[in-house]
Formats: sequence, C-alpha cells, structure tokens
Amino acid sequence: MWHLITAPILLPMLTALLIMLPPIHYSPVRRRWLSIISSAIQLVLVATLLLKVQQDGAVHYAVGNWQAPFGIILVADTLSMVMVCLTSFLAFGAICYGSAGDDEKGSFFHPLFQFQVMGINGAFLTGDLFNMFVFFEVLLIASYALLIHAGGKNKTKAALHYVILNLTGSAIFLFALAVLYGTLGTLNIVDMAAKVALLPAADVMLVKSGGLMLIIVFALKAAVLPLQFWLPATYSSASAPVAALFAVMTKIGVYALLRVYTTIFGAEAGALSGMAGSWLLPVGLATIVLGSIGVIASNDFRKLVANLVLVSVGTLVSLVALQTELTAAAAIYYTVHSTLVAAALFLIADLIANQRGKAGDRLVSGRRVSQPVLLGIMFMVGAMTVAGLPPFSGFIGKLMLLQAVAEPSSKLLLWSIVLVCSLLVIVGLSRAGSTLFWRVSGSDAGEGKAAPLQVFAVCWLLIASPLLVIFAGPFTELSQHAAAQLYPSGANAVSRHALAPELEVVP
Amino acid sequence: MTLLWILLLPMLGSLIPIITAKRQRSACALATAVAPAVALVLLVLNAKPIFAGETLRFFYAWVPLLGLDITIHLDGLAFLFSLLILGIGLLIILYARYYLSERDSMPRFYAYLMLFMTAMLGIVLSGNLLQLWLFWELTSISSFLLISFWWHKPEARRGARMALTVTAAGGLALLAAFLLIGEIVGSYDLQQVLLSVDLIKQHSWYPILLVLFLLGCFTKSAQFPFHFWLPNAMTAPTPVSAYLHSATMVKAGIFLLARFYPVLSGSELWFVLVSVTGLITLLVGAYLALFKHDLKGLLAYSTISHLGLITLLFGMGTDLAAVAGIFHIINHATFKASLFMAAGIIDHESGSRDMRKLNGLWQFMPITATLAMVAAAAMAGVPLLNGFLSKEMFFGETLNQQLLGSLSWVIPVLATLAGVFSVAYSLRFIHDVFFNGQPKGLSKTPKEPPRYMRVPVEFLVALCILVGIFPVYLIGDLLDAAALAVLAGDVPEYSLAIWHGFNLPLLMSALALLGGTLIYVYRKHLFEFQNTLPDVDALNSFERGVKQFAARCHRFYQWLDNGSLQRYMTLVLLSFVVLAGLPLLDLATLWGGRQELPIDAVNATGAAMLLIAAFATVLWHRKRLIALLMISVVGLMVSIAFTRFSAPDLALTQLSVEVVTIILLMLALFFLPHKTPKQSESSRVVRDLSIASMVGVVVGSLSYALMTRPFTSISDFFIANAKTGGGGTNVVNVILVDFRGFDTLGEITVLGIASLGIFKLLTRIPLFKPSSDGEGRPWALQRNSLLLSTVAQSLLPLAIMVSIYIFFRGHNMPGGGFIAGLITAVAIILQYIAQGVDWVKERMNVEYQRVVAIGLMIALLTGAGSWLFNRPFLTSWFAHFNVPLLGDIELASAIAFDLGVYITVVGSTLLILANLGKMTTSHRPVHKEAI
Amino acid sequence: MLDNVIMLVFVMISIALLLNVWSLLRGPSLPDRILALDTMYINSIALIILYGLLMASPLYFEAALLIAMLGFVSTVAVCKFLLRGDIIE
Amino acid sequence: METLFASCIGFLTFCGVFLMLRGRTFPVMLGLTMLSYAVNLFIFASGRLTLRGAVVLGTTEHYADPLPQALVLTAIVIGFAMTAFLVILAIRARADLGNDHVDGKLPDADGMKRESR
Amino acid sequence: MQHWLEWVIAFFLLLGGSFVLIGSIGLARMPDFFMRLHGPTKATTLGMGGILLGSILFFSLTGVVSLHELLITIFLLITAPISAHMLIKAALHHKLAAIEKTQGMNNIPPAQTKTHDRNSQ
Amino acid sequence: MRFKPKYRWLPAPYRSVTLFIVWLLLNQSVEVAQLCFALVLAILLPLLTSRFREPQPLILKPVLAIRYMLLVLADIITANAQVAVLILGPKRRLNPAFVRVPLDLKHDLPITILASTVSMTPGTVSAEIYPDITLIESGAPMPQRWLLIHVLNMTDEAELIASIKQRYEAPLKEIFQC
Ligand code: NA
Ligand code: NA
Repeated sequence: MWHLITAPILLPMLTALLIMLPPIHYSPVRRRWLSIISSAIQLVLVATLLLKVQQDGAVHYAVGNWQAPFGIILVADTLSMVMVCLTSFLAFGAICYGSAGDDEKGSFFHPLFQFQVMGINGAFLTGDLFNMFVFFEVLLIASYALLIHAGGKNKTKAALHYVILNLTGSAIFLFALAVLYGTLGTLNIVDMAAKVALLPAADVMLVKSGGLMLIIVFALKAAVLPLQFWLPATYSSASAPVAALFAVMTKIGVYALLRVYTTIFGAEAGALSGMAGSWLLPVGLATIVLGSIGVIASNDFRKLVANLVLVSVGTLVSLVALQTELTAAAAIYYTVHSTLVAAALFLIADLIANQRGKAGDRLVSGRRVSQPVLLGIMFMVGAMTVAGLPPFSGFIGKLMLLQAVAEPSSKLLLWSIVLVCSLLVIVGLSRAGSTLFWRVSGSDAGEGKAAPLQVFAVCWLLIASPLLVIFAGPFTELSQHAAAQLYPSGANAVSRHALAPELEVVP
Repeated sequence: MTLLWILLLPMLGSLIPIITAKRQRSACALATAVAPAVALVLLVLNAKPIFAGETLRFFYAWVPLLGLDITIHLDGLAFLFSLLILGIGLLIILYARYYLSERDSMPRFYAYLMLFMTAMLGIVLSGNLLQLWLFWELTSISSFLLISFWWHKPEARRGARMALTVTAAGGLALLAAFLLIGEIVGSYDLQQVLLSVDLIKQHSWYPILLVLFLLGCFTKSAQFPFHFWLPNAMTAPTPVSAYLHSATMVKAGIFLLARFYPVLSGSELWFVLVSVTGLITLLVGAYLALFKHDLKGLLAYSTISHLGLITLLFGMGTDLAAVAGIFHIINHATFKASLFMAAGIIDHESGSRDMRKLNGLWQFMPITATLAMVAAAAMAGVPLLNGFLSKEMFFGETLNQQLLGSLSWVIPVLATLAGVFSVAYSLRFIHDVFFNGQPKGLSKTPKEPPRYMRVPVEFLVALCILVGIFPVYLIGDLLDAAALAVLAGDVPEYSLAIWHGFNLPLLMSALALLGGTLIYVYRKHLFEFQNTLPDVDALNSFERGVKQFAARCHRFYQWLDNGSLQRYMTLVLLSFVVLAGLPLLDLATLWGGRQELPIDAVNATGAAMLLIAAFATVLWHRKRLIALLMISVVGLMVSIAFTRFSAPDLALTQLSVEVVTIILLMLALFFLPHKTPKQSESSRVVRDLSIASMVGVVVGSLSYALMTRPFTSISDFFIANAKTGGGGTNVVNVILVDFRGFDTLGEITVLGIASLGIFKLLTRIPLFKPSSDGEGRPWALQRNSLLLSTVAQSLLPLAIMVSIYIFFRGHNMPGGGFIAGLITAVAIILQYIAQGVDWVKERMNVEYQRVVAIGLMIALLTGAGSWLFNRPFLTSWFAHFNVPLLGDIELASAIAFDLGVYITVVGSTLLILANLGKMTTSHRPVHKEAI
Repeated sequence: MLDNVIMLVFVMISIALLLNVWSLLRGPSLPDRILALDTMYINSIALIILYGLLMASPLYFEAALLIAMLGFVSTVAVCKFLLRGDIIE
Repeated sequence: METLFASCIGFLTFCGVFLMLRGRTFPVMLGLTMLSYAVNLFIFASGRLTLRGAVVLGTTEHYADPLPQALVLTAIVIGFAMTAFLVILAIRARADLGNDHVDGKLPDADGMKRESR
Repeated sequence: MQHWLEWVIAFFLLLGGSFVLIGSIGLARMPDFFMRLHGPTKATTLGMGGILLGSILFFSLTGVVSLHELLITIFLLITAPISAHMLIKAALHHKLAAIEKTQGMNNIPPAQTKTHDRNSQ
Repeated sequence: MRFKPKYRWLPAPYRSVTLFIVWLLLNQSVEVAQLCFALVLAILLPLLTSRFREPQPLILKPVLAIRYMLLVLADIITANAQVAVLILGPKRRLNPAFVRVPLDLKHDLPITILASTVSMTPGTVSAEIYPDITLIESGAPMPQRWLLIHVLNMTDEAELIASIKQRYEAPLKEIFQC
C-alpha cells in the first residue's frame, strides 16, 4: 500500500515516457488522453493517500530500502500530501486546458508537463535536502522547456532571464548543501535537525551561513523581493496551461522555506532557531506591496495576474516568517487557495485574449469578447477570489491570515499592508475587468469560442474556490493539522517530528 | 430554520431570473418576486416574539477555527431592516418590470438585485461579525454590478468602480475593526460582543478599532468626506438608485452604527467623530442638493444629507436621539424610495432628468406629480407627513445635546440651516419639474406611466401619509422593538404624537420651511454665487487620480524592474554576499584546527595553471574562441585536481562532460557573434568586479573554513555497506546506483528533459548562418577531411568497446553508465564531425528522443521491479553465479539501472548535438567541383 | 630512488605544462593556441600516468585513456570550427 | 594545500560571477561553466581533501568521503544538462531577437540611454 | 623489485619526461606555427611512449602484468597525426605566415580551388 | 586489391582481432570469461558498426604490415633524437620547407596510413592531401593526389620525396596490393 507514496513521482514519469514512445507518440489524441487519464488517476491516488495520512499519521518510505539518514526517504505528512494534492488537482485542470489545442503548438507538451509534475511532487515529498535539489532541477528544466512552448520572442526573452537566474540559484543551492553537509555530515532533513541541535560552537556560524544561503534559493523560487524580477515576464509570457501549472512553482519555494526552517532550524536549533524570520518578514511584506503596485501598473492582464502571484507569495512568505503554528496553518490554506485561483486566472486571461481580437489581453479598448456571460462570470469569480472578497475562498484565507498574526508589531504591519494592498488589488482588478469586458470598440464581437475542454478546465479550477469556502471547516482544520506537524511541541521534539525516521513504515 | 430561510430564499431566488430568462418579462418578474415575498411572509410570521422584545437565533458551526459561524440574529433592529429590504425590494421588482426597456437584460438585472437583497439581508440578520462582514462585502460587489448595469456608458463603469473602491476600502477597515473586536472579546458572536461593553471600551485598541469601524460605516453610508461616490452611482438604473441608494445599501453603515451602538458608543471619541461627521454631511449634502440640475443628482445629495442627519442623531449619544435615528431611517426609506421611483417615471416618460428641460410636467402626468409632491413634502418635513415627525424629533434632540460644550448651540443652528436647504431643494424638486412653465427640448411628450409602474410609488406615498398621521398605530411596535435592540434594553419614553404643542423644535421646523421657501425664491443669486466656485467633478478627479496613481505605479515599476538581467543578477549575488557572508564575520577564525595537507610543486603548478587559465578566460572573454580554449584548460585542470584528490570517477565524468560542453559551446559560437563588442562602462566593470570578488571571497572563505574543520559524516555507512549491501567495491558508484539511486533517476530525467527542451528550442528556429568567420574570412569550402574521416571510422568500434569496458567495471572500479554513455556519444559525435549529419543519418536513422525514453524507462522499471518482491522502489538486488568455464558472474539490478543511465545519456547527448548540427546541413556553401 | 626519479619527471612535465600555458597565452594565432591546448592534453596524460606510478595505483589509467580520446575529439572539433564554423553539418 | 584549494575555488567563483554579469549570452555561458567548476570543487571540498584515498574498496587504508563525490557527479550531470539548454536557448534568442544580449535588446548605440543604471 | 629494474624504469621515465619537455620547448620556441607543430610530436610519440613503457614495467613488476598503457600509446599514435593534420589545415586556411626562409611555399595549393572533397566523390 | 570480406559475419577481420586484443588489454585478464566476452565483442562490434565503415582495401599481406609497423617504430626513435637536437639547437640553422609528394596510392586507408606515418616520424608533418587539378579536368576516375608535407629542416627535397615513397609508400602498396 505504501508504495503508493511513490506514485505522485513515478506515475507522471511513466506517463511521460509512455507518451514519448510508440504507439502513443504518433497520435495526438492518444497523447492527450493518456495524459489526462493519468492525471486523473494521480489525483484519485493522492487524495486517497491524503486521507490515509490524515488517519494514520505521517508515513516514511525508504527508497532503495536504505534507512534514513543514509538513504533517501520520502515523507508523506499532511503538509506534503496537501501540496501534492494541490499539484495534482491543478495539473489535471491545466492538462485539460492544454489538451484543447495548446498542446499541439509545440513538441513534447505532455511529456514535459508530466515531468514537471513529477519534479514538483518529488520536491514536496522528499525528506532529503539533496534529493530536493534534484527534484528542483527536474521541475526547473521541465519548466524551462515548457516556458518556450508555442514559441515567440517574448517567451525566448523571458526564458533567457528565467534560466540564467535559476541556474545561479541552483549554484547557490549547491553551495548551501555543501556547507550544510560539510558541517553536519548528513543530508536528511531530520537528521540535519538532530545534528544542528548538537552543533559545536565553532561550526554554528558556518551552518548559519549555509542556512541563510538556502533562503536565497527558496526565495528566488518563491519570487520574493528582491529576487522576484523573473516572475512577471515569465508567467505572463508562458502559454496558458503552462502558466497555470507555474502557479504552484512559487509555492514550492514557500514550501521549502516552511519545511527547512521549521525542521532544521526549528525550536531545537539553539542559536540558529528561527534565523530566517527576521530576513523574510520585511521582504515578504515588501513583495506584497510591490505586487500590488504591479497590479495597478500592469498594462496587460497576464502581467496583472503575475503580479497577483507576487502578492500571494509575499503574503505567504510573511506568514512563514512569523514562524508560528497558526501562521503556518494560514499559509497552508492560503497556498491552496492562491495557487488554484492564480492558475484559473491565467487560463481566463488566455480565453479573454483569444476572444478580443488584436487587443488580446492588453488593457485597452478592444473588440467585445464573444462569450461575455461565460467569461464574465469566470472573471468575476476569479477576481473576487483573488481579491479576498467574500463569498469566495480568498476571504477565508484573508481572515485566517489576519487572525493568525499574534504579535502586535507584526500585526500592525501585516494587517495594514495586507488590507491596503487588497484595496489596490480590488482597484486594479476592477479597472482591468471593466476595460476587458466593457471598453468595447467596434460593434462586432471577437472571434473564437472557448473549447468545452477549456471551459471545463477553468470551471474545475474555479470550483475549488467555493468548495474551499463551503468546506472551510474541514479545510482549515486540515491546514492546522499540517501546521501542527511542523511545530511539534514538548520535549525532544525533533525525534517526534513528522519527518522523524523512527516512525519508519516500510513494508 | 425558518430564520435561515429568510436569508436563503432570496439567495436561491437570484437564480430564478436566470432560469426564467426565456419567459415573458412579466412572468420573469413575477417568478423573481416569489422568493422575497415568501421570505417577507416568513419574517412577518416572526413579528410577535420580536415585538415582545425577544431575539431569535439560528446557529450552525461553519469554520470553528476562525470563529466564523452561520448565525442568524433576528431582533427588532434586524426585523425592521429586513422588513424594509424585503418590502421595498418587492416594490422595486414590480417597478423595474416597467422601467427596464426591451434592450436591457432583465434576468441579469433581477439576478443582481436578488443578490444584492441577499447581501443586505445577510448584513442585518448576521449574528456573527465575520459573517456580517461577508455580506457587507457582498453588497459592495452586487452594487458594483448594479451600478455598472449599463456598462456601455463610460460614466456607469467609472461610477461603479468608484463606488466599489470607496466601499471596499471601508469594508477592509471594517474587517480590521471586527477582527480587533473578535480578538478582544475572544469571539465573533454578536451576542457575545454586545455583552462585552467594558472589555471593548477599556481596551487600548478601542480608539483605533472605533476609527476603523467608523471608516467602514461612513464610506458605505456616504458620509463626508466619502460622500462623493453616491451621486456618481446615479448612473445606475433608477430602480437601483431607489433601492440601493435610498433604502438599503447606504443604510448599511447606519445599520452598523445602530447595531454596535451599545458597545461602541458613549465615548468622547464616538461623539466627536460621529456627530461632527454627521453634521458636516447633513449640511454639505443639503446645500449641494440644491444646485443639481439632474433630478437624481438632487435626490442623491439629499440622501447624503439625510444620512448625515441620522448619523448625527446616533452621534449625539442620547437614547432619544437613537430612537429618532431609527425612526428617520424608516421615514427616509419610504419617501426617498418613492421620490427616486417618481424621478425614474419622469425620466422614463419624458426622456430627461435635467430640471432645466423639465418644466410644467403637472399637466402631462398629474397623478405622478401629486405623488412626487407629497413625497417631496415629506422630505422637506412638512407636517402631517412622516418626515415631519422624525425631523421634529431631530430638532428636539439637537437642543438636548452638550457635545461641543459651550459651542453646543451651533448644532441646532446648523441643523435648522440644513432644514432650510432641505426645504429649498424639495421645493425645487416640486416647482422646477412640475410647474415653472413649459418643457424645453424634451425628446418625447411626457405622459403618465403604465398603471403598475406607479403602484409602488402610490404604496410608499400612502405610507408616508399614514405614518405621518398615525405613527403609533402603524410603526409604534416596530420602532419599539428596534429601539430595544439598539439601546440594549433601556428604551426611553418617547412620543410619536403629531402635536407636541408650540415648542422650540416646532419653531425650528417653521423657520426651515420659511427660510427654505425664501431661499428657493431667491435661488438665482445663490446659483450665481455657486457658479463662481470651481466645479469639482468627483468622478473625473477620481478617475484622474486613479490614472495618475496607475501611471506613477507604472513608472515606479518600470524603474525598479527595468528588464535588465544584470540588475537581477546583481541583486541575487548581493543577497548571497549578505546572507552567506554576514555569519562569517562572526567567525573568530576561519581555520578550523585541522592540519593542512602539504603543498607540492606539481600541485602548485596545477593551481597556477588553473588560475592563469581562469583569469585569461575573463580577460579575453570578448574574443570568444580564445576564451573557449582557456576555459578548456580550466576544465582539464579541475579534472586533474579530482584525480589528484582521490576522485577518479569525478575526473572521468568531468573530462567527458567537458568535451561535450566545449563542442556545444562551439556549436553555439557558430550562431553567435564571434566577438563581443566592448560595451560595459568602466564603472560597471568596477562594480561587477567588486561584486564578483565579494562572492569569491565568501565562497573561498567558506570552503577554507569547511576544509579545515574536523568532520564526521554518514559516509562510513556507505563504505561499510557498499560491498555487502550494494554488491560493488566502487563506493561512489554504489551510492549513485543504489544508496542514492533516486537522485540518479532524477538526474538522468533532468538530462532527458533537457534534450526534449532543446529539441523544442530548435524547432523552426530562424537561424543566422554567418558566411564567414569573425575576421571576415570565408569558411573553407571543403567539408570533410580524408584523414579524419578514415580514422574516425576506425575509432568508432574501439570507442564503443572502451565505453562497454567503462560501463561494466563501473560498479567495482571508476566508471559507470554515465561516463560510458558520454564516451559512446562522443564517439558518435566524432562521426558527425568527420562525416556530416547526412552521412550518419544514412547509416543510423534513430529518433534520439525515443532512445532517451527507453533509457529512462529501463531505469524506472528496474526500480519498480523491487515492488514484485514487496520491497521499496529501487531496492537493489545482486547475486553471484558460478557458471562452468566462465567462472564467477555477478548479476545485479544496479547494472540494469546503469544501463538505463547509459542509454539516456547517449540519447540525450546525441539528441542535443545532432539536432543542433542538423540545423545547418542544408544551404551551406560546399565545394561542388567533381572529385 | 624511483620516487625521486618520478618527482624529477613530475617537475619536467610541470615545466612542460607551464610552457604550454605560455604558448597558449602567447598564441599569436588561433591554430597556435589550439596546438598548445592539444599538447597540454597530451602532457596531462603523462602527468596522470605519473600520479598512478606515484600512488602505485591502477585507478588513474582510465582518466589518462579518456584524456587521450577526448582531447583528440576536442582538438579536431576546434579545428573544424576554424575551417567551417559549423562543426556538425 | 587547503588554502590553495580554497583560493582556487574562490577565484573560479570570482571569474564565473564576473562573466555571468556580462551583457552577452556567450560570456554568461562561460561564466556559468566556470561557476559550475567552482561549485563542484566546493562540494567536493566539503568532504575534505584526501590524498591516496580513492573510494574503491580494497585499494587503500583510509578512504576519501564518497558521498560528496557522488553529489558532485549528480551536480555535474545536471549542470551539463542545464548548460546545454542555456546554450541552445542563447542561440534561439539570437535567432528570435536578432542579437545576443541577455536582455534581448541592444543598449543604445550612442550611449544616450545608459544601460541598467 | 630488483635494483637494475628500477633503473630501467627510471630510464624510460626520464626518457619520456625529457621528450615531453623538449616537445613543449619546441612548441614555445619555434618561430612559426608550422615549425612549432613539430615539437609536440615528440611529446606524443617518444615522450608518451617512454613514460607509458615505464608505467607498464612498473606495474608489471610490482603486481600482475599490466599492458593496458599500450592502449594509450596506440591510441595516441593513431590520433596525433590527425590532430596535427587538422591543425595545419586550419593554419593554412587562416593563411598563417611561415618564416621567410621557408622553401616551397608555392607547393601550398591555393585555397578553395584545388581541394579535395570526399563528399563529392 | 580486395574490398569485400570473406565472411559476412566478419566484415573486418583485422578490426575484430584488434578489438579482441584491446578488450583483453583493457581488462588485463585472460580468464575464460573475458576471452569469451572479448570474442563476442570482437564479432559483434564490427557488425554493429559496419555501416559506419566505408569499403576500404583489405590488408592482404599481414606479415608485411607488421614489418612496416616495426620499421615505423624504429624510425620514430631515431628521428626523434635527431629532431630533439634541432629543437634545442640554434633556430637559424633550421630550413623549413613545404614539399609535395606525388602519391601512387589511390585509396583512403593506405593514404591515411602513409600520411600518419609521415606525421609520426619527427621532422615532417602531413599538411594536406589534394588532387592534381589537371587530372580532374581530364576526367580520370581515380586521379593522382599530392601529399603536402611540412619539413622542419630540409636538406634535399628530392631525397626526402624519394625516401618517403620508397620507405613507406612502397610497402603500403605491397600490403594492400594496390
Ligand atoms: Na425645470
Ligand atoms: Na612527422
């Protein structure tokens, strides 16, 4: 049964390989359906796993039957399973959207997509820091390739920046890993935590240096100021299904921050405990502000959505920086919500752009969209969700994060920034919406209708928003459960930690 | 549960218009009306306990973690408001049926309206602060939709956005206030909050909380200085104005003042903020109303003024004032709704709302005119109408307050002044529209509206009169119940009688009537004076402001994010220097106490060569091919360093990767300029040099600090278990294919993906094909060399044999699938170099991406094979067999895994290089001459 | 004795390598530099074989073999680049 | 020896970083390659330097740390894949954008607008 | 190991080392490209041959017979002429100047006309 | 002169022999298992790569071939010593020259071997092989080719040409029977 933990990694890989080989390879239809069906199966599997993990507690899977810390272990605790579920849910929607025709605009769309899912899931599941690096690279290289899908100058240009920056990031990741290995002598995250607790004084500053280096790596992935510059161009130039999938990529950085800085540099880390917070809080908040300014400043809708991603990243990083169980819980809920809505908005932006003639998604007057009601409703739901307006999931997220901040000075900062910036977001979105839908030039509507599969995909992602509200009770509890595993209380917490190898469940 | 249905019915009702969209208009309207009608009945059925002072509640735990529950809290205040919302809502539905033209989408309108009704009901019925906020924001959204109903008009879009911006801002402030309250009280339950008066008022957060709360109320209720959005919301269809901007939405802020009156009022701050705001709003609204030529504009400002009046009442802090406030809410709703509807009828039937065009309508629509006049009289506070009663109470209360200390007399004076203007604009409404000569330039001849369009007006006007005459019988209980809720039990004695004898308030009323008439008569002078003042168009200024702000944001964003990778890189690197470097400053000494190895001459030479070559690369980076040669030396030296320091596997890998990389860079160089123009300014070079040296110093120091520290790691386990557990003596290789085989699987996946990505990049690439090299020398015409071709052919089997050798020994000796794969790939690339793409393709027509897939598949399936034995993924297996003659043969799953690696590497490398090579094969200048 | 001889040969090869670097830096033409690099590859083989002797370990052989193979390929590739620009055509 | 080794790593990093800060794709690629060398040596050094310690069982008394070597191998392979992608991407950028500047546009020739100040 | 065997090994190593060095000296010292090209041939042939022979003897005499160094020698003997050939082709293509007293410059075929192209055979 | 191999499963017998030996050299072992493996590879690899091999004349006189190899080895040793002196001696005494040698050999493999031999023996480097332009124009099927050689220190051009043709080319013609 527990072999299933590998499914989120191996199933996409297998799918990708099958798609690359005959007899699937030759037929676009077969490629599509294999990809879609595999994603659906994956979703079912991970949902089952999540429930099981919820019931039975965290599970550890020793790849190659080598126990931690010597081998690589996969960890399925609530947090990682939530992230994997989120990815699978998102991927299914994005695949469906892509299968409506975008996949044929370049080669290897489906294999690359599946590889990227593989990388993302791997990054979430692994309990080994170097293995995390490897999966980061898997997802990155797949993202590079997907970014240039369908071609075009903008994509090439964005890709160049994106690739070079991330290569630098990877180099820093390796420096950090080497420093941590060279001082702690291990690569397993929990084992690192155990070693940090017993660190000789002479090595403390070295470990700190390595730990802080990781901040750069993860902050670059998460797109936190001043390392966020790659994001707007990248996300806004990627083709729609790709951009939708990319919505989860920044969250990997956030996830890694959460994971590493609660486990390795958690409460037991002595002098190094909580060292990330003071660095992350100001940049997180600044990112929110910058993202909101970007929302106002954007000239096209995709850029606007990309800046919305920045806002959510800033919010998440600020929450992570506060390093309490409550903020972590809020961050987890907010991650799920913001990822899905950002993805949906990227797809909606594409639909709008397709229907507005030459104007595309630029915020200027253009032809009327040919499906105003459908797109209008989609836009409204998406915009309200992302702006944190009730009754959609954004407001639960907002309530949760505002409530989670306990310490007065950070409360003042975070509240005022979050609230003022949500106003900016509302202003920006209402401006964008009224321009896109209402500032019509010419009498006839644009051509092109959304394909049924595209509509389905957008609805699939959007439906999450009301569901996250209706079942907000269970969902918030799930988030809290996941957060509680990150902040185990009591003595000897490291060993009782969710990632602890002692809890090994291996067949 | 009935309580929940009051809320749920309109909610579900918002779907009905969409379902019945295809039906006739009347059917659609009727169907839409069903849900609120039933809800109204349900509400009224609960009247008895409410009038008895009870509070009905419904509770459902929704999000316990957040304190967000579904709680319906029906008390007198909620009852009163629900009654207004549902009652007037029903009238609006009827009215809108006739108001909307054929071109307007009625289902959309009704859907929005019902949505709005739900939101409003949600606010007034909420028993949970967060739930209340939810509905509060919903009103902003639905009003946005309603105001922008005619979205093709620019001013409708802008007005809607402005309204949304202002109310949303208030909403966010309100949220903050509620969250603070929730944290103070420890619960978001309304009842709980209402019981925690002292807790809240004595808390240090109270002032900020109150300000935030009032921001929410004032923005929604269009209080000065947030009043400007309301007149611009008049671009909405008139039923919307009648409903939202007179009876309901703008009252939400007032409702909130009333709702939280028991807990938040009674402080100095409350009095000052609320009453002063109310007073200014009252005056400003009344004054400005007079000058509006647009009928709806006049009504909008009058609404602002009346809302100010109510706010002032709640600000005064006396119980009686609060009662008067509640009373005026009811009265204002009735007369203002009917006035808006009348204005709508006039607009609808005459085609204009401009009072300069509208004149003498009395003769065309006498019934409507009468209704409008009665309602306007009520607004002016003419006796025997409901407006008079509450205004009288208001005047009375202004006399009873001591808000401003010795200056308190200012308030009644200003109140009277406001009354004066109120009378004046009411008069204008009556006189300027229905009398005052003949209509000018109307597009159509005015006439009475359809019968049923007038019914709502008639009903409301009747109420104005009836309440004006029989206040106690009609609304006594209602007002009592509401006051009970607002005042939390201590309802003062008050009298709703028409006649209280000659007293000061009566005098003020009389003064107002008289003064108003005078002002109206001499309005010309006032108009002239007003015309000399600069015309402030809120909509345009708002729009301009937003645009300017957006432009400024845009400029800032562009300034920050100028699209320069160098800037981004600089920031990344500086972050690195700061974050990685700062801890090192705290290090007493870099040296960690471990004895250094001695330096010998050879190593020093190697290091010198490395440094020289690296430096030369930098120095000559603009002469690209030379730089390439230099970096080859660096690579070679790194490989030799690996050899020297006991890492033969690394040396082998580095060497083979090195060559492929150089070939790749050379391929790239063909398509790129061969020289870099000098571009960097010297200041920039200095800057980059300093950044680079900082990074270099940090990295170098770190590595020195690491190397000189004593060290224990998990590696002893690998050395101890490589042979017994992994079946190989080359520990590095066993780590790669066994202990950490999962990394390797990921790593070859990266390689495979990279090759796919490169294939994508090369598809339909519009290449530059330079016809000469960097110095302008044309390329040699001879494609291949005889000697090279001949030797390359002979080397291929040899190289493949070497790679097989390297492959098989990998598990026990330096080598392995990756290196073997690269050797094979390089051997095949040599064929490409020596013979050309076509030649190779003739002999080996393989789709390399398939090779990649097969390789990865082998690795994957090898890993999955362990499931058959119920072992975790990638669990290795090996066994020794003693075969006669051949001796001891080892079979290991690791070999199958390594085979996957090998095939993937061969496939990827060739996919990358051969595809790139293919790009140029055609259209190259080749010597065509025979032989 | 042998160790001393090995060290002596080491020194000779080191000097040779340094001379190669010198040639590489001096050029003056590209073929000159490529020639210097090619020579450097060959001298490195000698260096590595000597390491093997010094350590009395056979583990260095493959590295030497590989340099021989790969150095050849890269020299050929660079020459082809000079001649034709495109090395795989 | 460690001092020398660390200096080499530091210097390689310096060179790599400086090249990565150049404005054209080719020097950036060179820089990246150089930085990869530095990274690989750095990881390798995290296992400490060992002479005569190749980790082949039975060939020596005291072994070098095999794990960093395995990590470097993985890093080399991944670095190779990434470099390859970047190289081709640079070609693509030249083809699509008409120049080899990392920003896809040449800074103004006459220096009117100074590049990324 | 016997003493004289050590001497033999030392001889081969020294022979190899010297020729490696001489080759590089030639490379550094010769006045034009074509003459410089001759130097490294020494390193490849006799230089490497000597060192590899030394290595073969050393390992064969200390442990099992070790002949695989021969492979490197053979390989170098096959490839070095080709490298040299390619280099000189490149040099001719670049029209590198030979020192003045070089004889037979007219023997160099003018570029691009009298070349031999295998592909068109 | 023969191009076609005797057996189809053994397209290049000398290549197979070489590979067999190389495998044993690589593994430094003559165990039965390795011998078997070497045999398999020696047959399999030439078959696998046969498509990558253009037809070349076969060595028909193996004994001569071995003799030729020993001759070249001896020449390398003696010539190396001579040239070392030239390199270390004063530069001005050197008389470099380009010399062209008319080739009787017509096939790629023998020409390659000849050119390599010339390059390997110090003092001379094969620079270029090019066809005689006059013969191209006359339309001969297998025109004569020239071998361009760079000589470090030329004393007598005619003697050099004669020595190459006689010492190396002649045996090669013999070996390949062409
Ligand atoms: Na008038
Ligand atoms: Na020669």
